[in-house]
Amino acid sequence: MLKNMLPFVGIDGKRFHYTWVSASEGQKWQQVVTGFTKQVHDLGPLHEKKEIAD
Amino acid sequence: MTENCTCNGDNNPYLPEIATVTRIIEETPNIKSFQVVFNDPERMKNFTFEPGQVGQLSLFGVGEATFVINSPPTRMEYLQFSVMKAGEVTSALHTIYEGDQIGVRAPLGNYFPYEDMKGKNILFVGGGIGMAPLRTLILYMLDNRADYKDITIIYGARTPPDLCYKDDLKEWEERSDVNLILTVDNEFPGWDKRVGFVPTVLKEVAPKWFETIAITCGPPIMIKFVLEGLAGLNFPDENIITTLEARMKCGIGICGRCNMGHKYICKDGPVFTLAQLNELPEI
Amino acid sequence: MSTEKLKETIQKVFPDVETVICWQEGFDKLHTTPLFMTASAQEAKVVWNPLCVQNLTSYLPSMKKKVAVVVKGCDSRTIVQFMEEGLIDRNNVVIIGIPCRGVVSVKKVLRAVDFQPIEDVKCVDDTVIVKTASGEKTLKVSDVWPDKCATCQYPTPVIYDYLIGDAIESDKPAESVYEDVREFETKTLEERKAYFEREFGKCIRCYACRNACPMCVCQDSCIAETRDPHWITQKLSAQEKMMFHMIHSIHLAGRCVECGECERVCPMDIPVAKIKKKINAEMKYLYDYTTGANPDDKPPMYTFNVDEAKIKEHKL
Amino acid sequence: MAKTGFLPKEKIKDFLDALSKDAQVHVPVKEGDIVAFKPYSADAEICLTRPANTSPKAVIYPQCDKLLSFEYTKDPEDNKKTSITLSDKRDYPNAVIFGCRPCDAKGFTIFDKVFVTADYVDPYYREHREKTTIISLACETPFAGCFCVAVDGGPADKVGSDVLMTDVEKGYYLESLTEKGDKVLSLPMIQEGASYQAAAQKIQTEAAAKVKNPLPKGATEKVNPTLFDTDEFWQQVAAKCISCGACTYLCPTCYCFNITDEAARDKGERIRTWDACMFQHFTLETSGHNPRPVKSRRLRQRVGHKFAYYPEKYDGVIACCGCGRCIRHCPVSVDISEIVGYLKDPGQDPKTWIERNTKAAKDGSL
Repeated sequence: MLKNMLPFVGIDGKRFHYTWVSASEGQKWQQVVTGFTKQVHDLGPLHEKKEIAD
Repeated sequence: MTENCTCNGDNNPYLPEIATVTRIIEETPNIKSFQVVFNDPERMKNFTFEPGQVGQLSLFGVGEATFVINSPPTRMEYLQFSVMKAGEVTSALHTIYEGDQIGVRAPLGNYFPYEDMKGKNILFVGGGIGMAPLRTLILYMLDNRADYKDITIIYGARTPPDLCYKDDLKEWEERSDVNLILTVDNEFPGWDKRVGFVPTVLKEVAPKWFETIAITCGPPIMIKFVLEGLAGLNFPDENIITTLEARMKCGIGICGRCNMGHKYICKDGPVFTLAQLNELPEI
Repeated sequence: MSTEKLKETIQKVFPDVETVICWQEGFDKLHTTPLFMTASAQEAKVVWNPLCVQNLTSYLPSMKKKVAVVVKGCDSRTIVQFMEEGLIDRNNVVIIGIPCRGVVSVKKVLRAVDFQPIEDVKCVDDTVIVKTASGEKTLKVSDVWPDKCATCQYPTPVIYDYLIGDAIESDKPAESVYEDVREFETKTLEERKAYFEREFGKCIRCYACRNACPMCVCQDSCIAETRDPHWITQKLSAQEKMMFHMIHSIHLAGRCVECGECERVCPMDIPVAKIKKKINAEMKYLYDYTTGANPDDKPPMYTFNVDEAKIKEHKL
Repeated sequence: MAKTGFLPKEKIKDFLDALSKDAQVHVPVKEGDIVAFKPYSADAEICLTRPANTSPKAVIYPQCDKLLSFEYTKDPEDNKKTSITLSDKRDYPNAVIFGCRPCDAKGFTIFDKVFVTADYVDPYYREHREKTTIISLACETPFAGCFCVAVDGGPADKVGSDVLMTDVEKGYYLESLTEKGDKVLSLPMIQEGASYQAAAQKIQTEAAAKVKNPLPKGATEKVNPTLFDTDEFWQQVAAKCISCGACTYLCPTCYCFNITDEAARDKGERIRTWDACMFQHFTLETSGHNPRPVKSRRLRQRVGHKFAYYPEKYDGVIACCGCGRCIRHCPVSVDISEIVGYLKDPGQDPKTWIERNTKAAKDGSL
């Protein structure tokens, strides 16, 4: 439901990732996290930088 | 204004004064007293306040909360605030160390009418953390002991470890000119003094109402029965004084939370006589 | 005509309940306002016409005694949803249902008369005659009704103890309900993002949409205001406002009965219901579930079973 | 004699451009069906034909205002010691409110008593207030819910405005009421106004006659204390209220606020934001006790503050300017003028309220 709703309000679907990693799959866990972080970095900030003074 | 505050010059009632916590006393498992000193020695020197006035302590990033200044104006080496762990700000306050810095906005609100208490007997009835506002006035009176006739203090808490200001209590017990009556709600190993709720102890002690001012602070349920008890001992309403509590934010009588009718607890209070309270509409 | 029938029914119901929640004329001819009728003497004030826009069922969860409530079709779905979620005790509520051919949107009527002060409004079967300083104007209800009426599937209440007049069928195609959602999805990502940021940027956070929503029963401990650390700050940036509306929408997943109150009450006229309609469209697609349709349904978010009966899950 | 002037309608754009040179001008802008005060820009569609949905309160008393910013800095040697630097540095631009209504302008005079001429002066509000010029437009006809005449106001009330404009067909007749007003009237495009004075006067008096006073005949000055303290009364009138903040946030005379710290790691701000006495958390105490737990007590505070407490504290001044926004935009059309009508009706006696709904009221179901 969330996967379809986020694009509706203008948030790119690639910013949301939902997967199943069991406790034993340490390697996959590391892969998923680094992969997703890189993916989000490429997309850049969603809003202008949320500094405090805004 | 202290050097680490770039201010617009005009005095700003919302701007706290930075102070350093010099000492933290563990009064009870959930109550700590904080002794603070303003960073600006100038400000500390000419800071004046009256017993019963309150201050707002700021933990920047968490928020602000109101506490009575419970060290007397006659002992100005530090300002002391007792804080019971309850909500966001108080819990955060309980995690800071000596030497940390907090913001203080003081003095705020009105104070005990100690002028027209002179020459009268004084009856203090306190419960748990309610002892904080009373302690200010007691110490002030002890520093001007001659002005007042006999002083009776009835102070109770759930269990002996819950009694605040243990060293003060010891001192007051030894003094001949103070009649201290301590009580705890029910039996406790090693406790040899009275047992019973404060309102019941008040009835047993049955102080005379003549020429006596009664000051009571404590949990609402206790105050309810204490007021009934005092009425039973036919204390006139104008001789019964209490301090009120409410949710407070601005502390200067604008933000609309703590008003009872057109009176604001943070500015026109927190000290009220029962006579005044009877005139005001419910909050 | 039907107002008289409604008054008769209220008389019949009265001895059995303390209060009857219905409508009365509001502060001007265009507005009605809820009436908590406690004595049959107030019966004269009762009205029923296309101006009766409020969803009166939103008061039910906080009512402690037995009450009667007058409901239109869309309002009655709220009662069914309450029953599904156990928010009301069914035998503590007497439901007086009224078949409804559509109500008016006050905003659209005002727009039609260019926002001039209203002098008089008369409702004549399915038209509304609005009198302002520059004369009278006859508006067809179907030209000024809120969007929910344009695709209304439930003109007759889905549940009632008494029905005023006879039931009427919906003449609107079922798939038209989520047409505006599909049409909005044809826009590009940036367009949609700009749209929501502009519209929700006007929000003044008065929480009228949350407090008017019948399904929002946890207003006093709403996550938007009572969590430590704060979920959303008090600052007024578009992100904080958007975050609140997302919290509100997601908490209505599989619960929103599309009564349109959130959009009707917004003082800044923000299309607040758009996100909720999208979620409802998803609920329909994923779980084939329509909110407030049948009391024995279980809302999808209420139940968790490993393999959902109605989801076409790809077998791993 | 107050300075007067005339502004032809086609000159409004350059009038606003001239004002925008050294101030931020806020005008009622129409977006969709909503008219709200927004900073003036050439393409903004200005709408003066009806009162704005929101009041111009946010220009002088912003919904979210930074009180101070703070920063923790770690002491390089001993990392347990941190020092705090505070700053309440602020520099507000000059501002002009153009096209608000006399009731909006009057609202600010009610704020002044609380924020400026009070024991504690609020420097933030005062700086905004001093730097703002208010140009209000007299009303020609009342709108739904308007009852300014019932609270010592009127469609052409001059209180609180620096310049009062009256629409006289081809342009606006301007009356300057303060020095700030004189400064505005000294702008080049303002022409001689004396000849329009009569026409403007006629329009103003006609408008005043049109506004209906909803209070009953012989309404008492003060609210009826016994009725005010009857819980059943408030339960009855607050039954339909949904306790949201729409009425308070749109109200030109509501000023209650909240102070919160918003911080990220070691930097943050203490901000003041609007708050509403109608919200349940407004008086919720940490112990869980809430002196105003139910909406009837909260509505009593809202009406009481405006029509009893504030007048008692500021010798009779009513903290309501009768703009009608809280009536027009209330989701369930709670009508404050109707409630005050009951409270100030000499004939009203509390017993009828108690009998009429004793049954329903007793169990607190309202």
